[in-house]
Parts: sequence; C-alpha cells; structure tokens
Amino acid sequence: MHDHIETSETEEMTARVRALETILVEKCLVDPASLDAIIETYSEHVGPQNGAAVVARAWSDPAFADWLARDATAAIHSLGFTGRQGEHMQALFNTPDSHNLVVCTLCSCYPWATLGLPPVWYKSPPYRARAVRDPRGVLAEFGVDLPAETRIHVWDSTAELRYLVIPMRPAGTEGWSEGKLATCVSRNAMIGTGLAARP
Amino acid sequence: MHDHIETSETEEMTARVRALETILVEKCLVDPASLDAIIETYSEHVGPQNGAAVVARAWSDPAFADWLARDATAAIHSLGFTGRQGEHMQALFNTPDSHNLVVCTLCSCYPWATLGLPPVWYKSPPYRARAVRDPRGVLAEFGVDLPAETRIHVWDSTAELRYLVIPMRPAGTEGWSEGKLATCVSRNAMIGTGLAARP
Amino acid sequence: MNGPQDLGGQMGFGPVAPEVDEPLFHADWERRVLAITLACAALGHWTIDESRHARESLPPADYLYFSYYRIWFEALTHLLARHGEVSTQELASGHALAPPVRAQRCLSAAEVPGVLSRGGPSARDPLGPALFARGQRVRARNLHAEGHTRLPRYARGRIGHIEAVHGAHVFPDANAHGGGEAPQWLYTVIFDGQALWGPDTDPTLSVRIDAWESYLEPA
Amino acid sequence: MNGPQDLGGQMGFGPVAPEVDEPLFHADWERRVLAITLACAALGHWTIDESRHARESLPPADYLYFSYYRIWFEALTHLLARHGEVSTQELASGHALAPPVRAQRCLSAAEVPGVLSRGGPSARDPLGPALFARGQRVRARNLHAEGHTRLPRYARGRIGHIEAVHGAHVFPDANAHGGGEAPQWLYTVIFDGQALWGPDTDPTLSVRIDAWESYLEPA
Repeated sequence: MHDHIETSETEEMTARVRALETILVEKCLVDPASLDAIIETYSEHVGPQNGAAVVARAWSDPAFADWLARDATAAIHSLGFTGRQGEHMQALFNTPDSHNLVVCTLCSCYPWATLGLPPVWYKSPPYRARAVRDPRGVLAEFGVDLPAETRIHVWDSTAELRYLVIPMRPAGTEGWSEGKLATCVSRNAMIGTGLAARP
Repeated sequence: MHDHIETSETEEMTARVRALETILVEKCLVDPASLDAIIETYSEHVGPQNGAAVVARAWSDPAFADWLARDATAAIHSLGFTGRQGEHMQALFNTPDSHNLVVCTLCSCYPWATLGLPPVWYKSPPYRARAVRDPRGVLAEFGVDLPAETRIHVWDSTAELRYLVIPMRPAGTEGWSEGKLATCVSRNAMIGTGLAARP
Repeated sequence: MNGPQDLGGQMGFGPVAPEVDEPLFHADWERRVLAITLACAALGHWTIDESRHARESLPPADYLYFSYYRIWFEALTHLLARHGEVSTQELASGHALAPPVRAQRCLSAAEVPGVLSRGGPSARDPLGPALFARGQRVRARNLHAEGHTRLPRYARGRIGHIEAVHGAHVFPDANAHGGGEAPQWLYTVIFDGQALWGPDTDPTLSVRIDAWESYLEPA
Repeated sequence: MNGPQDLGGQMGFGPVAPEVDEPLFHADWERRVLAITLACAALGHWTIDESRHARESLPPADYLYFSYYRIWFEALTHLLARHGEVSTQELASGHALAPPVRAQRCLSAAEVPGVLSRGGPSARDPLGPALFARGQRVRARNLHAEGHTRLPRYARGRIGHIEAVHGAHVFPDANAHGGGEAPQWLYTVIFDGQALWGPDTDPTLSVRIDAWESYLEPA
C-alpha cells in the first residue's frame, strides 16, 4: 500500500513542485539560473570531501589539530569551507575510550559546509528518535561495535553549532599524504555512525 | 487528498474486514450470530442512557448519591449496569467550584457499561493530547465556559478504573421524576465536556 | 513504550471538532471490527494489555492517521498472526488455509450476554502491604520502558500526592508480554497542573493518573 | 511546541536502515525543492526559525509520513502564502495571478556563491554577563511552549552540567514568531544518560544539548 502511495506521490510532487517553480519564476521571485547554481553547488562542490580534507589535515598536522580543537570555526574556514550550516563549528575528537555521535532530534541540523546535504536516514524519525537513547543499538545497525567500556558522547544539534566528528586515524597509514588519508574518511565516520576505514 | 484516501479506505477496509470475518468463520473461531449479538448489545442496550439513569438516581436519592460516592462500582452495578469496561467505577461529582473532565491519553479507556461506545473525538489525538494540559481550551470548543476560579480536575484513565462524571443538577428541576431528570443528562455531561441541560 | 499512543501534552493536532449527532459507527466495517475484536478476545490467546500494546506498536504515522477502528483491525490481524490463528497468506487469499488453534473456545451467541456483562475485573489480592499511604508525596519515576507501560511521559519525574489507594491490580507492563498478572498496588496520584506543564499553567488545573506502585518513589 | 518534530527518545519507528550508496536526491523534484527553498529564503520574508516552525507545524501524521523534502515543500507553501507571495489559488492554477511582493530581492545566479558561502551566523553581542559558568549544575526548565522552541522534551526537568559557554546567539523562540533576535547566552549542557532515560540506561552514555539561558535554572 505504501508502495502504491509512493508512486503516486512522485507524480503528484513532480507536478506540484513544477507548478510552484513556474509561479515563482513568473513573478520574478526566483531566477531559474540561480536554482541551477544552488543545485550545482551541493551536487558538485560542497560534500563530505570537504570534511575529509579537514580530518586528513588534522591527522597530518598537530598544530592544525590543536587549532581545530580550540576554534573549529576558524580552522575549518581557513581551508575554505565556509557558509550555510557551517557558521559555528565544533570538532569532536574520538579517542580510544570515547566515541562521539551527532544527531538533530528536532529537525535535520547538519554541517553542510563540511559534509554537504544530509542523507535521508539522518533526517528520518528512526535515527532522530533512537540516537540519544540507544546509540549502541543504532551503531550496531551501521556495523559499528564498540567495546562495552567506551564512553558514548551524543551531541544533539539543538542550536546553530554544527558538529564534525574527527575519527581516530587508522593504523597502517603512517606517512600517507593528506589526499590519501582523506580516502579513509567516510561521511558516516564524521557523523559518528562509522569509523575511519583501515587500509 | 485526504478525501481521496478516505474513499478508497472505506472500500479497502470493507474488503479486508470481510475477508477476515470469512476466514474466522470458516475456521469456526467466531460465530456470526455472536457478532450480531455483540453489535446489538452496544447499539441498543448499552449506551449513555445507562449513565443518565445513574445520575438521575443520584440527584433524586441522597442515600444512593452517598453510596455512589463511597463505592461507585457497587452502586452502579445495583442498577444492572455491569460488565466490560465498567468493572471498577468511580463517580466524580461536579460542584459549584470544581469541574471534572475524563480522558484516556494512552488509548481509549471509557466506561462502556454506563456510556456505551466512545465517540470518535474521545479516541482521537486532539482531545487526548489537549485535555490534560489545556482543558479550558477544550471545554470552550464544546461551548462550556466555566468561571476562571473553578477548579478543573482532569482524570487520565491510565488503569482499569473507569470514571463517570456526575454533573450538577440544573435549577428548575425540583420534583422531577428520575425519568424526566435523565433527559437532562447528555453523554458529554458524564465525560465532563458538557453540563446538564437546563429545562 | 514512548510510542505514538502517549499523546498527553502533545501539540499540533488542531481542534477537537466533535461531530454533531455522531453515529455509533461511520461505516458497516467498523461495526464488524468491534464485534470481531471482542469475539476474538474471548479465544483467550491474549490479554487486554497485549492487545493495547499491539495497537500502540503500529507505525506511528499510521497510528496518528488511521481511524480508531482501523487501529483495532490492524492490531487484531497482528495478534491473530502472532498466536497462529490467521496468517498473512490467509488474509491475502480471503479464505482459511490451515486449521484453527482454539476453535473450541469460540464464543457462542448464547454466551455473549454473560461474557459482556461479566467483563474482566483487574483487582487481585495484594501480595503485601502498600508502600504508600493517602496524602504521601511521591515522584513518578523517570522510566522509559521499551515494552508496554501505562505511565504517561508527561508525569515522569514529576511530584504529586497519593489521593487514593485502590488495592492490587494486574500489572500491565508484565501482563502485556506474557509475564503473568504480577499484581501491584494501584494508586490515584494527583499532580498540580504547574508541576506537569510549567509555571505558566492555569493554576486551577490538577491532573490525576492511576499509577502502579513500581511507577512511584517517595519524594 | 510539543510537536511531531520532538523525536528524541520516541519509540516504534523501526530500524534506521541506511541506504547503501544513497543518491543525493531520490527524484528530480527533491532537487528543485532544495533550490527553491534556499532561493525563497533569500527574499528575507522569514527567518530560519520561522521556517523550522512551519515544518514542525504540519499535521503530525504527515510530518512522520512525508519524506523530508516533502516536509520542506509543504512548509514552503505555507510560508509563501503567509507572506503574501503565492496564494492557494495560484498553486491550484499553476500560474501567477497577482503581483509579487519582493521581486526586487530575487537572488541572481551571480549572487548564489556569495550567499551560500557567507551563510548566516547566529552569534550576537551579549547584552549582559552570563548567568551560568562552566561546570555549574543546572536543571533544564519544565517548559511547554506552544510556539517554536529548541529545548527537547527529553531534557526538561533533568539535571546536567554546563560544559561550554558559547556567547550570545539569536533566540529561536522569539525569532520564529516575529519577536526579533532577542539574543541570549548559549550553553552546551551535558546530561548523564541515566538522568535522562532512567536507571537501566547504558552507564557509558552522555547526551549534550545546546541550551539558551532562559531554558535553564540553577540546580
């Protein structure tokens, strides 16, 4: 039954969104070229590769890591990752005995400037409901199984601060370039629902 | 859009319920004659007229009112109003300075033996959500406007106790028979979303 | 469970909108669902607590969107499947494909008046003395059971007073999950409206809940 | 508001079910909704707080059932109607029937990179000294605002500690409703998991929220 509704929802939404866009363009309230530019920005330029570059730099450069810990906004902006949903940043460093997990229980707050647009699960009720109460159960669904004594720090993004998890650097990456290190850093590792990939 | 869904819901539910009934009858798990008997019971015999008779008796007979206050279950059962969702009763007497209102925030608990089946609004989210927090706002929607100093007692039916509100007897009904008094007592007056009607 | 059923204090549902001269049923299928649900309950597979839990366990968006008899119907199909009486395949085919489990418990028309007028009292003999007395200050515990519970979220952690001691009653949190009746003392607890909803609340408001002993602690 | 958006600790939604190799958009209309929403925000009719409130004010069953871009779309149509830019009649006809209000604010393609890379910081100069200090024990107030608020229900009445003091930020409860920015000190408050969810909670869990000063009281 839901499948049936979804098919007709796609048709209905396509028509309704097209109607709204038409009206807005007719009224000169939006410029179609601007819409394309916005879509291009988040499809091609702003995405988790930005956050991965921040993490790789922090792994490679202790002074940068220190700056990131003290003033994440300035450190991240220094790499050019500024803007919407990245105005006020805080970096959360995982350690051998503590793990950080980010959620927005009240809507879908997410560090766009470093991670791009959030995935559907991040914005959906199951994750938002459970992350603050049963984070280990949630992590298990992502295939992450932490030692029972690891402290779990959940950050509920209730204001305009945006959180970037800095996962632990995997063993066996000594001497890697920042570019190569960044390939170990998935979006989920920077939300806290994943770990950095081992080589 | 909801209208469209509702129309198809009626067709769909009619078919699904018929299918379930067919299967249950084929398996001899339910007897169609029993289903008819259950429907007849709640359509014709068990309804708010039962509660109205309790209220009219309480208004007419101080000894009965006293019994109702001390042991509503025994007093109500003595009038023959026993059974499902009326096993453990409590009577709530409105007074000039206090008003009682009954709700079940967690499902649809309701005193069937005295009031019959609950109305849709009683079982629906708007009433269940607001009755415990904003009872005066709810009462206003029912056209009930109480003095600002009247104490409002809300009873959330979270266990198997069932509550019957005994509204205040209206002025101008002196000497009336119980049968005539009962006509002043609406279902809503016995939930607390109404008052007894004035003659 | 902190499910969609726990509606006390939630916002955004709009007006109550009582229907003038509301009929007892809005469609014939509603009438049948009422009767089938009561008849199937007589089979004795599940308790009233298990059936309430089946309803509140529907997907939350469905629970909020469906009419109440539809909630009953969906939950009934889950209960019948869980207890081996009616399978999904049978529902899809519209006919019985396997023998019943408890046909010998089928409610006859002659039994209907007796069953409905007897009901199912939940009072039981207490297993020990009551922990709390009338007038005592208590706090509703801050519990977040994954299973069925009857302690509404709005009361948790809030302080009230014992207004009445009702003897022992079947404990739904156990009885909904095959844990037996496990009776506990039941109390009416009265809360000041401001204790529940904050200092801006109408000072004339008080709210009572019926709470089992393990929901409460001295305060 | 105690609306459908306040999901922390709710149950019954099933598994998280992350999608493998999830695309950025699941249909072309989602892409357009993202872009139209950001472009319309640039008209300056509403604040981010008002737009969040428009989303959480959808009928709760819809909020829980709709995909997130559909939530954005439905809320956007409400915002555009409220501020006089697009009427229901226009949406039904699919064409403009009345002149626009703020066409002079239309975002040009040339302005897009600047607008997106500037963003909209919420930090403001504090109006006075901070009431709380790092390490201080605080209780989140038991508030039940009818309007927009960012204090989740699970934290209300619970005790935690100030972990960080962030300066003053725009206060959403006022800013969502035309009450101006009314900046307040903002704090990160850390709660023990057991303080939020009861004694059976995993003892390794702690949860932080960012809370404006008026959400808190000394404890």
